[in-house]
Amino acid sequence: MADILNISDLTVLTPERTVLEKISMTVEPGKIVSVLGPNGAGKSELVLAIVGQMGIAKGSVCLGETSLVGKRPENIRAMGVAAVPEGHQVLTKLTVHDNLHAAGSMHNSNELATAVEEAYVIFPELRRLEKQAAGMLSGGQQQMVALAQAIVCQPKFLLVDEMSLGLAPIVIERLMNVLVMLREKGIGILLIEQFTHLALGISDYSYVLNRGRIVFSGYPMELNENPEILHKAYLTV
Amino acid sequence: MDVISHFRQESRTYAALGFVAICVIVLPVVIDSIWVKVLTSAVIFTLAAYGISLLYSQLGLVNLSQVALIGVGGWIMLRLNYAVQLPFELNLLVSAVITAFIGMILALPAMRMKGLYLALITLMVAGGFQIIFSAIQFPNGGAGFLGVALQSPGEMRRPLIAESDTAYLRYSIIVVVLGVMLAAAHNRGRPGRAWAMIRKSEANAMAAGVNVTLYKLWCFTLSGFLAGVSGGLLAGALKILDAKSFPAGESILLFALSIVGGVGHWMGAVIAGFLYRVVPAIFNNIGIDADLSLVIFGAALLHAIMTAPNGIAGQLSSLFQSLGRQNK
Amino acid sequence: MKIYAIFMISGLAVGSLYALGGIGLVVLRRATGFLNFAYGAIAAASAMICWQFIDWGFAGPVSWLMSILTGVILSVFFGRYLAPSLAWREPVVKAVATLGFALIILGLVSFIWDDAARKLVLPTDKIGFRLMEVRITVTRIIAFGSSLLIALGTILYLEKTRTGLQMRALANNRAHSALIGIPILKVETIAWALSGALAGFTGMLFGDLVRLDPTIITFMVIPAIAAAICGRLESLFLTFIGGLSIGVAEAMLTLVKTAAPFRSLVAFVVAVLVILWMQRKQRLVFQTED
Amino acid sequence: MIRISDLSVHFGGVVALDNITVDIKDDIVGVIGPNGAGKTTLVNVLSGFVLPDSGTVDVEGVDLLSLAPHKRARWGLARSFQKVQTADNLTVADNIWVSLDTSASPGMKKHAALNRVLDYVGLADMADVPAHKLNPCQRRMTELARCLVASPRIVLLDEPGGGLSEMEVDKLRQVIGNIKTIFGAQVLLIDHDVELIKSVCSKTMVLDFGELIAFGPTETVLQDENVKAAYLGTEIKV
Amino acid sequence: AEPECGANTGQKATGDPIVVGGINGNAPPGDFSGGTDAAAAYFLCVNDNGGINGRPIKYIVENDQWNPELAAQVATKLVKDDGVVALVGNGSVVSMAVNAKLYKDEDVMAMASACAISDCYENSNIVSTNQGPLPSGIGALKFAVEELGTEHAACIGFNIPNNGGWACDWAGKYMESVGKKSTALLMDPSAVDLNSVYLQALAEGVDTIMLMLPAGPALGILKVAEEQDGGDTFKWISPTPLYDPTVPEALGDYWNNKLYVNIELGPFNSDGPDNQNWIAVMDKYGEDGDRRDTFSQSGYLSAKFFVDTLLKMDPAEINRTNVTKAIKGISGLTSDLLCGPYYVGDFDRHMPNHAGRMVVYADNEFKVVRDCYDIESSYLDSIRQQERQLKLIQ
Ligand SMILES: Nc1ncnc2c1ncn2[C@@H]1O[C@H](COP(=O)(O)OP(=O)(O)OP(=O)(O)O)[C@@H](O)[C@H]1O
Ligand SMILES: Nc1ncnc2c1ncn2[C@@H]1O[C@H](COP(=O)(O)OP(=O)(O)OP(=O)(O)O)[C@@H](O)[C@H]1O
Ligand SMILES: [Mg+2]
Ligand SMILES: [Mg+2]
Repeated sequence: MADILNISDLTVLTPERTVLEKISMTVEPGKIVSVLGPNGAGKSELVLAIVGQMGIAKGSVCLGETSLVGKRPENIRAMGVAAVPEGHQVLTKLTVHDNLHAAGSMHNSNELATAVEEAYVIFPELRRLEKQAAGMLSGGQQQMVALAQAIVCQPKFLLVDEMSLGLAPIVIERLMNVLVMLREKGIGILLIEQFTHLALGISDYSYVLNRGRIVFSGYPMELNENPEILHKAYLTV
Repeated sequence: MDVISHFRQESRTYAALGFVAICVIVLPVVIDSIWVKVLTSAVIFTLAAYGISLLYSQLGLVNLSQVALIGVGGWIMLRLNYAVQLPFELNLLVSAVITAFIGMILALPAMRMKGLYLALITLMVAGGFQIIFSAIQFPNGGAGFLGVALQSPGEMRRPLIAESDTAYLRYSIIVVVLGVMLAAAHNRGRPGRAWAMIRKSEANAMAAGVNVTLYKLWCFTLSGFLAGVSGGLLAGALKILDAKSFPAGESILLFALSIVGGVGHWMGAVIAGFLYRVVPAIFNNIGIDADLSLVIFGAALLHAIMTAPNGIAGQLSSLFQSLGRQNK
Repeated sequence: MKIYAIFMISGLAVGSLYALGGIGLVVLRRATGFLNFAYGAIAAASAMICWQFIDWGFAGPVSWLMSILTGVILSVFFGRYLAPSLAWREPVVKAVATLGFALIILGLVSFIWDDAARKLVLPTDKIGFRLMEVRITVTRIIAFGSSLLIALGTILYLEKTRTGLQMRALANNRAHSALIGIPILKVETIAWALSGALAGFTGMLFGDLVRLDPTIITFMVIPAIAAAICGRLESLFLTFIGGLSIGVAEAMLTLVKTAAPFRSLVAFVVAVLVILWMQRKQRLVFQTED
Repeated sequence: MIRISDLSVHFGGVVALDNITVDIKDDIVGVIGPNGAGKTTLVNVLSGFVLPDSGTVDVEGVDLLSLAPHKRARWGLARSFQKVQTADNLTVADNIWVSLDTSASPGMKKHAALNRVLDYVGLADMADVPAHKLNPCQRRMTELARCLVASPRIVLLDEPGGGLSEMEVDKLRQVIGNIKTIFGAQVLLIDHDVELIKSVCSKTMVLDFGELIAFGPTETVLQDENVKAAYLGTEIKV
Repeated sequence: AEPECGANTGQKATGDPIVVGGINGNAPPGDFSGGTDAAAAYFLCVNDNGGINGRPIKYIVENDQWNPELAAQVATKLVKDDGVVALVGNGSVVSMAVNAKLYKDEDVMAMASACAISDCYENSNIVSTNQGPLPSGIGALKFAVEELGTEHAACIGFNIPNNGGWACDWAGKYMESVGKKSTALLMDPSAVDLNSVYLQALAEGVDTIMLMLPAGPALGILKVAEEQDGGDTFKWISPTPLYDPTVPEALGDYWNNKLYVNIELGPFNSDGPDNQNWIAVMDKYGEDGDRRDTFSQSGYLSAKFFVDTLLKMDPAEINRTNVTKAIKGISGLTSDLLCGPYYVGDFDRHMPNHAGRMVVYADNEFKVVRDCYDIESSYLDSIRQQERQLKLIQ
């Protein structure tokens, strides 16, 4: 029985405002959980908070029994919780090759080699750009590198923010398949997606966030059946 | 970053006016003559600091050669003083314009640079001037183009209306205020907008039709002009300038203090000037060992940079804000 | 002929020191994004410590160790306790912050060691040989050789090892490096220690070969930066070359009577030229980096 | 009418644009293609940020490539960027004013133009809000407004829909759809949201590895097998 | 021995204090605080011995840190805010240039002790007890020409117009007057690389090197020379600054009988009454850390002459105007620390001390190789004029 990623009563504050309020959700291994919601809902903050890049005011984030609150990002990563942040973030001055290797600090060199190889299998076009500086890549290519970096560290849980942002449909489709494949491997996935139908298409469970609060949680078909839940959430921004 | 936005417009103007009034009318009469001298320097460096702050807050460009440019302004001022019998104001203007021009020339290579590289170019320039100054020295009434005499110096004239130290302090304050207003006027209008756009992204600015090179040069030139004015005023204040007074290190220090003071707001520059000249004088006055005061100074600098991202001016203004909120 | 050789050798010595300084700066900058203005001050402190221990009659090696240790301690202290709170600021603000640290060190050093007449003598000064009637001390050989070796060593370290890769990643984007699991504190501490050790070593040689004067050693950071610029703050090899050529050119210019007073300009002129050459085909900045 | 002929761009080994030749007459033309196909590069060439290795671009008899980027903007070529770029410390109005400062035609009533465009993108009540307070969608709209305010001749939009929720994309659709009628500008629209392209673009060009693999009426292009293979994939439900 | 100060009554002075000021320059590249330190010690001693007919001296010392701006500020403070009756023991490289005019305008005298620049010797209201680089340098050259057979000397000095520039310029004129050659090598005070300064001299092909520098940089060059084994390649001479208790340790045996220094005041170990009293005063009233260098002797002497002058005045009448008058009245004072008489007089320039001694470094100490001798330089013409006027010479 593998660990569960458990978030309860999570509250995140910025000097100006409350970004997240009393968020509770669980991500089980081998499941895809989608988080929907309008811009500024707090989805990205949720991810950043979980992986320790944003201060947590109240609440807890636990991987099985162990709490992640207050742990350093690299440790959380090493424990198997990997995030792909919003907006094509890569190490711009480093080559694609170095980007992937840099992402594997937790591995010894053999593990690293295999892990990087896996990533290349999933994104063959990156192999072609191995020697390119990541900063010179196109928006979408950078997004692939970002995902590849997460895959390199062979996580137990994968948090993907705005996965399809700037990607060609064909790539999106493949990435969806990648996620499904990872799910098969027993990886728990938290997926943030603006193309709601895509997200609902593959997720096992969904949360809808608005203004930092959970306004809905339930099975995707519920949302498919009565879309007005979503519409309400999106309209009341 | 920009402290301005914190302040409500009119309250700011009142604050400014009151501040200036106090400085011009009250201060010079109530303080000892040593503090008159100290304040004069502080006021003068305030203008130069405002030049730094302008470049940094508007364009995110770093100028680590401002003190060197002050030296240039001072050099030209002294040179003119001994060479021609023109009124102080005219010499001051000429020095400022030439310095601005030099500032522009120096900026030319840096046009496509950003951040640290630009900073370092300017630092190298500052280092260069340090060498040049100590090689050619400052004019002291001697013969020849360099005008350096191997004996006691001649007489540096002050404005007829400001012969005495107190009068000269008042005079400097007024000139500095004018200088700051000139720069502030830029921020409000078209250049201000263009600069902000360039700062965010040069490509974006170009896409919006902004002539990036022109506006960057413009900002450098303006900042250089302010440095030139400070240099001229400084020459008038001290009457003798010394090559050792304008090393590269000082340029870095003045920039650091501008950050500590808070960029983008006249108050930040005032604080910078105060920290740069008044604080050390206070230390010296209460008899703290020169070396130790350096330690204190460095520690304070470090602390301020670490704890006050918007500088002291930023902290003050947010303080005012919260007070304002309580009133309502 | 002889005279040129002498100038050459003297220039090489000073040049090696600039190079060493530049390398220390570049290593730190590449790993932490800090351009350390306090580098010279740290070197100064180390040099004085070295003198102090020799003066107390400790054995040479002890004193040298102490001076390098001083460099490491000071550098790591800043890196571990002060730098983190600056990590998210623009590189330039980081840089000027180190100036504060420089002032603190310089103040303390010149307070502890008032400027009485001193000189730092290493045993290697006494040993030497003659080349074209010019006496070359072992210290000079050490200065030159070590800067060469250190340059090469560090290059290999950064290019080939994983710590090296992590350092480059860190320098590129700290936040993202943290996110992808690079142990920031560990890597940065290593970098600070490394550059601190270099600072200590440089300071010791500088105090011996050039001048044992805290203020002067403190501000040698500026020509060292010039050397670093020759390497675009990236390439250690070019930094090494830059440092040497600056040193030699500076010394050679002494022979040109009219240029002699201006010879120290060389460092800055070279640096500016290099930057100009660098940017000649640089692309537009699409979004504010830093 | 934009006439592009033999346009090629290389970046080291990478061929970003490969002998593109195309005439663009329609009001709103879509540009799609897989990641790294060269779409942004095309926009960069048109707006002057990338110098092509060869080829010419001719708009109404003007040789576009001969003008400096900011001159092109003044001439009437506006563009937005894949990463939204508003000046954070300026208000919405001031962000838009920059275009008026530089590119307003002599007789133009600037304040009127400003208000018109603010209404058009639905930011009328946010004119004095500093940009750093805006959410991604409002930033997009500000950027669009900046592009449109000086009534340009050509507008190039690089993935304006990126990161917007479906509701927001609907709004965007309105805005882009009416540009020609209100501001009289010809639009070149890059996006990966095929829905958006479908609904606003009469014609669409498809790039792949820098090659123009298809150009024509949007529907037909989207049915094209090469395009499906290269870009759309086996039709995920969009 | 017990120090002897002022009236030497052994009574503490209690009357209302006489305010006296002093400015030193203590920061890199040099520490010029010896003069004020000694003066301070002497004044303390005076206050313990009846003061100025019962009135103690309140001595306020400021440090200009080699910074002209600061120099102007502290001088203004002393002269305008603190209202000192005179300045005593001043030692600085920048202060005098900046403040000469202030002293004149405010009619206050500065009895300086550690001067190094022209302004210190070319103004009506400044008189210094030490010689400064010009006479001391020429003194060293004179010895070198007469005893060491110097034909061509390099004058290595700071490129500060009224310091190195001035002194090396007149040194050159002297060499010319005795038909020898000289070359001025002026270096940037913050110059990093002393090697090339030494190498410059080498390139010039001189036979003698005069180090017209503070001790620190001078030692730097000597170290370079030692490394290149240049101790015998050149004859090495220097004005006073290298005559400093801390120098021998730094020099080492290599320099035995190779380095000749001109000294402006007495040898530190002389048993002349003033030298012994200086030591006694410093031992009893000096603070540890006070330097016991030439400047210190000079400061002691300035303070002593100042006090002796005030003692002759009516304590009630002691104010700036009278004190200035009294100081300008000084003439023909003597001391075993000086080779000639000390005088001020009402002139537009002052240089009472221009005759010195020569010492050589050997075995960790300096030995006198030539006792008191004066120099010949057209610079002194107006000074000799003064001395004739005051009947100090025929
Ligand atoms: N550091 C911060 N300080 C203050 N406010 C912030 C900060 N970071 C984010 N916010 C605000 O918090 C809200 C949530 O931001 P977030 O990026 O999570 O939105 P989102 O749900 O991810 O939507 P999208 O990512 O699609 O824009 C937004 O309004 C954002 O402006
Ligand atoms: N400045 C540059 N230097 C080097 N290569 C570049 C540069 N800009 C783009 N490229 C390369 O050119 C190709 C086309 O890039 P471009 O940004 O035009 O793709 P795109 O069609 O916009 O892709 P996306 O839809 O992901 O934005 C890519 O392979 C990219 O790596
Ligand atoms: Mg988000
Ligand atoms: Mg693109």
